Amino acid sequence: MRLVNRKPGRMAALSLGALPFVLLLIAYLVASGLRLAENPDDKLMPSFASIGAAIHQVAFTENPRSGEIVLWSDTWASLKRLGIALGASALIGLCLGILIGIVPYLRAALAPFITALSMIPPLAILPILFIVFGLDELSKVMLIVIGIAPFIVRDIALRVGELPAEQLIKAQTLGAGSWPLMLRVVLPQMWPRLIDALRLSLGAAWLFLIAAEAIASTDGLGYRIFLVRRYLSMDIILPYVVWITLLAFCMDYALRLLSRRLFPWAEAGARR
Amino acid sequence: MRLVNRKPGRMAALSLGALPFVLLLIAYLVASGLRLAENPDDKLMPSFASIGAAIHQVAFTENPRSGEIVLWSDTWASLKRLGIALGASALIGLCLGILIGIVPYLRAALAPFITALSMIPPLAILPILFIVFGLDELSKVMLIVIGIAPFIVRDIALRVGELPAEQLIKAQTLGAGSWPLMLRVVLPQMWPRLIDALRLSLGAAWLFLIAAEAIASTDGLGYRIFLVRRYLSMDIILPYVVWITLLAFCMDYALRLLSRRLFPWAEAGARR
Amino acid sequence: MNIISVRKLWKTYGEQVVLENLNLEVKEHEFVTIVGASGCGKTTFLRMLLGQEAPSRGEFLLDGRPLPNEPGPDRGIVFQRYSVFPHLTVLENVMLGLELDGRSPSARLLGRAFGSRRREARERARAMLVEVGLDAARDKYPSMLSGGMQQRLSIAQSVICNPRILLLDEPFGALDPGISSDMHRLILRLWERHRMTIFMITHDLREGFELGTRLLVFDKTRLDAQAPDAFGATITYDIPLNVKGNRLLQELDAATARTERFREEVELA
Amino acid sequence: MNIISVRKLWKTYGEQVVLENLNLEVKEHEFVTIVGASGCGKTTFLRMLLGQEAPSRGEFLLDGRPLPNEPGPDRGIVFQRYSVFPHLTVLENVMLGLELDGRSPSARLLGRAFGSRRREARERARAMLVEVGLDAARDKYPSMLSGGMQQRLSIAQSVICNPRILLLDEPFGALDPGISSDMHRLILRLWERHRMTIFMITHDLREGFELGTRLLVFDKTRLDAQAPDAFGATITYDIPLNVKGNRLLQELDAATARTERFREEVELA
Amino acid sequence: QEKKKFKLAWSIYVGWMPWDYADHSGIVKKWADKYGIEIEVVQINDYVESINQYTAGAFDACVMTNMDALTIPAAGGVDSTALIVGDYSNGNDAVVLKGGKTLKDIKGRNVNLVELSVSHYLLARALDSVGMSERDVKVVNTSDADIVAAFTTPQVNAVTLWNPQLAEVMAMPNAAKVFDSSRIPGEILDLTVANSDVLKANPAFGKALVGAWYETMAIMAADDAKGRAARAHMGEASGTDRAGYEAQLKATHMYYQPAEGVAFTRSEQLVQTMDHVRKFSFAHGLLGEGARSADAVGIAFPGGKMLGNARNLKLRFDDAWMQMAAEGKL
Ligand SMILES: Nc1ncnc2c1ncn2[C@@H]1O[C@H](COP(=O)(O)OP(=O)(O)OP(=O)(O)O)[C@@H](O)[C@H]1O
Ligand SMILES: Nc1ncnc2c1ncn2[C@@H]1O[C@H](COP(=O)(O)OP(=O)(O)OP(=O)(O)O)[C@@H](O)[C@H]1O
Ligand SMILES: [Mg+2]
Ligand SMILES: [Mg+2]
Repeated sequence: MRLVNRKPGRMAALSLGALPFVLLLIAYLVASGLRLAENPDDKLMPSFASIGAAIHQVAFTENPRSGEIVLWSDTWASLKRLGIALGASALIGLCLGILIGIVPYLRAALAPFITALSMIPPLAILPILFIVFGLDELSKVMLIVIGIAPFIVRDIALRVGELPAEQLIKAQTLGAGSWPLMLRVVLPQMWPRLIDALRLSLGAAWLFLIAAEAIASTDGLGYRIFLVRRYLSMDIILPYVVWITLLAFCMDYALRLLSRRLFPWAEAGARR
Repeated sequence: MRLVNRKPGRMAALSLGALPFVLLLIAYLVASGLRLAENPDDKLMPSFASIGAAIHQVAFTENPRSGEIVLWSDTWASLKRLGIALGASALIGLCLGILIGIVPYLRAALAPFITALSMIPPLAILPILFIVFGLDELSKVMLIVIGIAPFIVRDIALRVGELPAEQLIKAQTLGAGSWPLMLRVVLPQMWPRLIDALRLSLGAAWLFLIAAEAIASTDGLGYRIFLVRRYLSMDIILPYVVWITLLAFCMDYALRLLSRRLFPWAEAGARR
Repeated sequence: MNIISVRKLWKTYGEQVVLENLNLEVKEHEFVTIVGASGCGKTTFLRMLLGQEAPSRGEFLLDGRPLPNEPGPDRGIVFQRYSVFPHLTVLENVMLGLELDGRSPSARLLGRAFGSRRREARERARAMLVEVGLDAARDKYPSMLSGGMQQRLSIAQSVICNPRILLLDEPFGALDPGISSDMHRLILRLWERHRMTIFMITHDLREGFELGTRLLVFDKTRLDAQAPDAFGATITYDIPLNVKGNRLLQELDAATARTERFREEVELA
Repeated sequence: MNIISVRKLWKTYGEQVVLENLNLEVKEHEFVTIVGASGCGKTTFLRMLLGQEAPSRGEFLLDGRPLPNEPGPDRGIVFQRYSVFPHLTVLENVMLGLELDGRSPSARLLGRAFGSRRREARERARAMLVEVGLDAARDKYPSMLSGGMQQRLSIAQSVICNPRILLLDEPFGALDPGISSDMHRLILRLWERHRMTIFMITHDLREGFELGTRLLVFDKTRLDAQAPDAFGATITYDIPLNVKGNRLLQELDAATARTERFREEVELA
Repeated sequence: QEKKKFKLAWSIYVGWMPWDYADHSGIVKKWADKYGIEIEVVQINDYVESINQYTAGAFDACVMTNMDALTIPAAGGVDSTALIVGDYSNGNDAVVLKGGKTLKDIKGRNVNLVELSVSHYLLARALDSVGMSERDVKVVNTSDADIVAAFTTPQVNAVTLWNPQLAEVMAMPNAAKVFDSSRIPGEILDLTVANSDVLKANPAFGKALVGAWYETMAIMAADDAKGRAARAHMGEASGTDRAGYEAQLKATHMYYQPAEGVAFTRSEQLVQTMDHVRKFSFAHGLLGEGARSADAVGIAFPGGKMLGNARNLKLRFDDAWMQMAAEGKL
């Protein structure tokens, strides 16, 4: 049987999927072991024991000062920011993307600007962004939005452009004006695309969140990483990174499930 | 005529496209004027005169120390890094993306790992990256690759998954094994998708470039921006950001033209 | 007045001349069937009628005025490659045209109907689905339908709007004879009732002769073996047909009876 | 031995029974034509033969062994919705099968032919394009072709590989009678020369009777108006046909002559 | 113009942690209430960004070093007053070599440091002290967050950096400190700087800040339970613990008493230091593209002493506020 037709079973798929993670873990253990053998105080690749101790500290011990468990309060603060930013970006991306994708005049007016916007490295113009948006929660959310919304807009606009012309013509012969056309024909078909775009931009969203929190914040996962980074406390940074990755991974998975559940027609057409 | 059918002429499109930029410029001029009226030495939003002077300084005057013109040597250093990184990411993205998209066993083994990889904020694990890739050119290129390659891989894999099943089946009935199938049917159809993916990740690529050059570097556009940020020289940062945006915009445009020229079949099918 | 007037129409794609010097006058309530060799430009002609393509040269008039260069609800279409909306179920696909009906504010604002209008649209769509034999599949998505079912869905979707001009591009090509003659009856009934003008491309000569009031043959009059694209097709025959609606319905019934007889014969064999 | 054996085959999609209790034995070099109502499961049957779908129950044997559950070069297909490769020109689309021919190392490694093999593939593809009337369009991309041209391209692409079993799903539905009978001749010639086994779905009863050596009718034997999906279709008639290759070719020529006569008559009118 | 609400920005560094304690323990609020104003104390993690924001007008006061006060707000036209001289670096900044014994070994090496920061200044002073100049080394800009990790790579064998990164680097094998800020005492100052115009219109703001600061100093300096708790708080907020924080304090010469600050501000040494700093800054283009000489920006000291252009006085060392605290007039 050809490789492209051979499909692993459920269990095989799970264990195959776990394999690279296990390999990575082993690689880490070996490298860390070697480094620690040379210098027992090495902080760059701490042993699992010291990572475990650090995890115990941040994830299960109340901070005596605030009475909070650091990891959870950080997670909560970060997720709130991320959630708002993702929601806003999705909304902007969907609306502008559809408009740019389907209204030629808007495309002419906005596509070059959005393209340019998406190319501006937001971290280079931080001082101006902070002056415009202030230094509180809004600015953190805005940094993420500025970071990922242009991407989503452009992705959705591309996808709208890929809709077959026949569909749009057919809808017009059925009496659809521009607005109902967008609402009933384009928008519903863009939902699964939006979820794809969100999934693809999750990594960037976390990146911007962390950058924002590293610059001006007093809590959040990114803040904590920034705080302990100057001590090279990899025993805290590594579990935080793994935790962030895990959270993002779960969000990605949840979005995929959501897409499958809500838009069965989209799955039916394609192969995957 | 419906809005979706009304198409601006060439001139109208150009001037519409320029409009938001002009508006932005005006907004800047007004804000800058207001600030300068209050503090003539304000550095946050310098006047066009002082920006012009700074441009003259960096773009047309030889640096007395090194004998180089700063802007050009920075640009050259950055573009080299970016070019190598984009090339490598495209290659990785194309190969892995196709493999993951079409070989179920590889998908099971690698898709979760790549997803996880794409979620790791690379800036948080810099110390480990330093150990693996060192601190010289390689590490800067690798940071960009780590930043954008997982995105391209995932995007291409999604796109491969959208190929109609009939095509793959037809190719198999024509005698294609897995490998020729990828080579003759999947790969050629992914080229325009790859260009789209590259275009979408240009912004992120520049972002990572700038971040990489901020870490340990002696030249490059990102280096200069971070350096002069130390004394809030927006008169240099702003032209640099505009320059970066312009470069990225041109790369985007060139890629789009390239795609149109090389893959006429892709344009013919879709509407845009 | 003539509903459609075509004068000295040319259509070229790059070097290739597809249609050359086409002239045609069509009156309201005609049923024009079009036949011609594959690739000779029939679909292109329909696409121009729809406003999807612009003529390269010549005039294309609707009611004496230049054809609007965009599709509109006055001209319905069934495409050759059945195109339905993948994200709507069969029922929703058929209801779409009724919901989009431009007169109500909710249609203009949301592209949807509510309350009694929605119920009514639902009823009409269900009735139409029964007619095209898709009622059982009403909750399926198009990707789960067979080729012929998609084709019927596309027909139902277009005809339920009762456009003034109906364009059909090989609408019954993917249907078996039984269902095909059901469809003939449906189309003829709607044609009579709403006094539509119909253009139908077909490869089934018999169908062309039986259904239409007028048959157009598209063909090239000149050929250059060296440069096959140098000359385009035009209307080489324009044949008025005399069989009219009701009479034809009877004939169709007779044809169906013949099919039934065949069936019985086979059963005896 | 029988090339295809189907025993107690069932196919269901969720609740819906599409095919029930199908039994069939087909010998090598048979030309099986399949007719049946739209949506009754003909394409589904072909898809199972292809290995694209797995039977829900029952056996599907090829040469007495279970059918491989993946498509292979022994079974060629022309899909109902013509599927050609959008990124290849017409000529490249037809050459593809020859270039992929698994015996040469360059085909295995690169999926391409070089030098004389390439020239030969080119020649054969051009010859095939002439036969299906697409030589003039050989450098076009599929999106620039008319529906019938895409259909012919799809046929050319599949038959040039001379598969042992050829599956045709309404291959001539989008073609005008003239080109259609050219295609009939082409298929019959290949069928004779390469002793293929052919399964062809058609809605044109005449075509089914004239081309095949055996005609299968798919139909539901039981019906429940309350639950239209509860029962599936099966083979209700299996009719051996006696007209054979050469004789049929003559008949087809006669039919073409009739069409020509019609043309002349019309011209006189 | 007069106003009631003020904002102070601070970033995490040993000499500025008292602001966090002052904020959390309510000392700031107490002093603000006393003068009938409101002071918002905002932590900004990115040090440069905090100064940039202050310079751009988002804050009324900010913590920074003497060099950054000159090169960012002052050079940016924001007339700034150094209210509080909190401490000077007394070993908190250092040049560290890998595999080298003396500063001379640095010749020809790449030195990783935060370019144009006090580290850069320290390196210049260090090279000066052994008759070398910046031409003898190659400076590689490296962000402070990454410098420890950078030192772990084989490519990096010379760094200039500050605490707590310094301590982390020193803990690594074969790291040798070859020069530190205790060799140039009183040159790297940690200040609390406020906008002069705001201060002039609202003296209450300055008074409240200085009052809160020295109350905190008193608590912090004490070796009692409260003092320990305060230091523990500061350590924790800076990502370490009390021990770690106290280790950093050891290399910091704190002016716990306002009088010490006053004395230092009035000293001739400050003038000399600022002269060094402005020359260094000018040589590196930090005074702006328009600056024609080190005199471009004027710096004022107590007692009418002055450096540079008197018509462009933008940085003022003012002992009056600390003096009030010393005299208990707040
Ligand atoms: N993926 C699917 N999911 C659910 N039902 C399906 C799916 N594919 C096909 N069906 C159903 O199976 C039945 C048979 O479909 P099939 O395509 O085999 O019909 P057919 O005989 O080829 O019809 P036609 O002549 O119209 O092409 C149809 O009722 C269809 O709705
Ligand atoms: N976008 C295009 N670019 C170039 N040529 C095109 C394009 N669309 C159509 N053509 C050419 O125009 C000619 C007429 O096409 P058309 O689709 O009108 O044929 P048709 O009469 O409908 O044929 P069929 O009966 O096969 O559907 C064909 O030769 C085709 O190659
Ligand atoms: Mg056509
Ligand atoms: Mg079918």
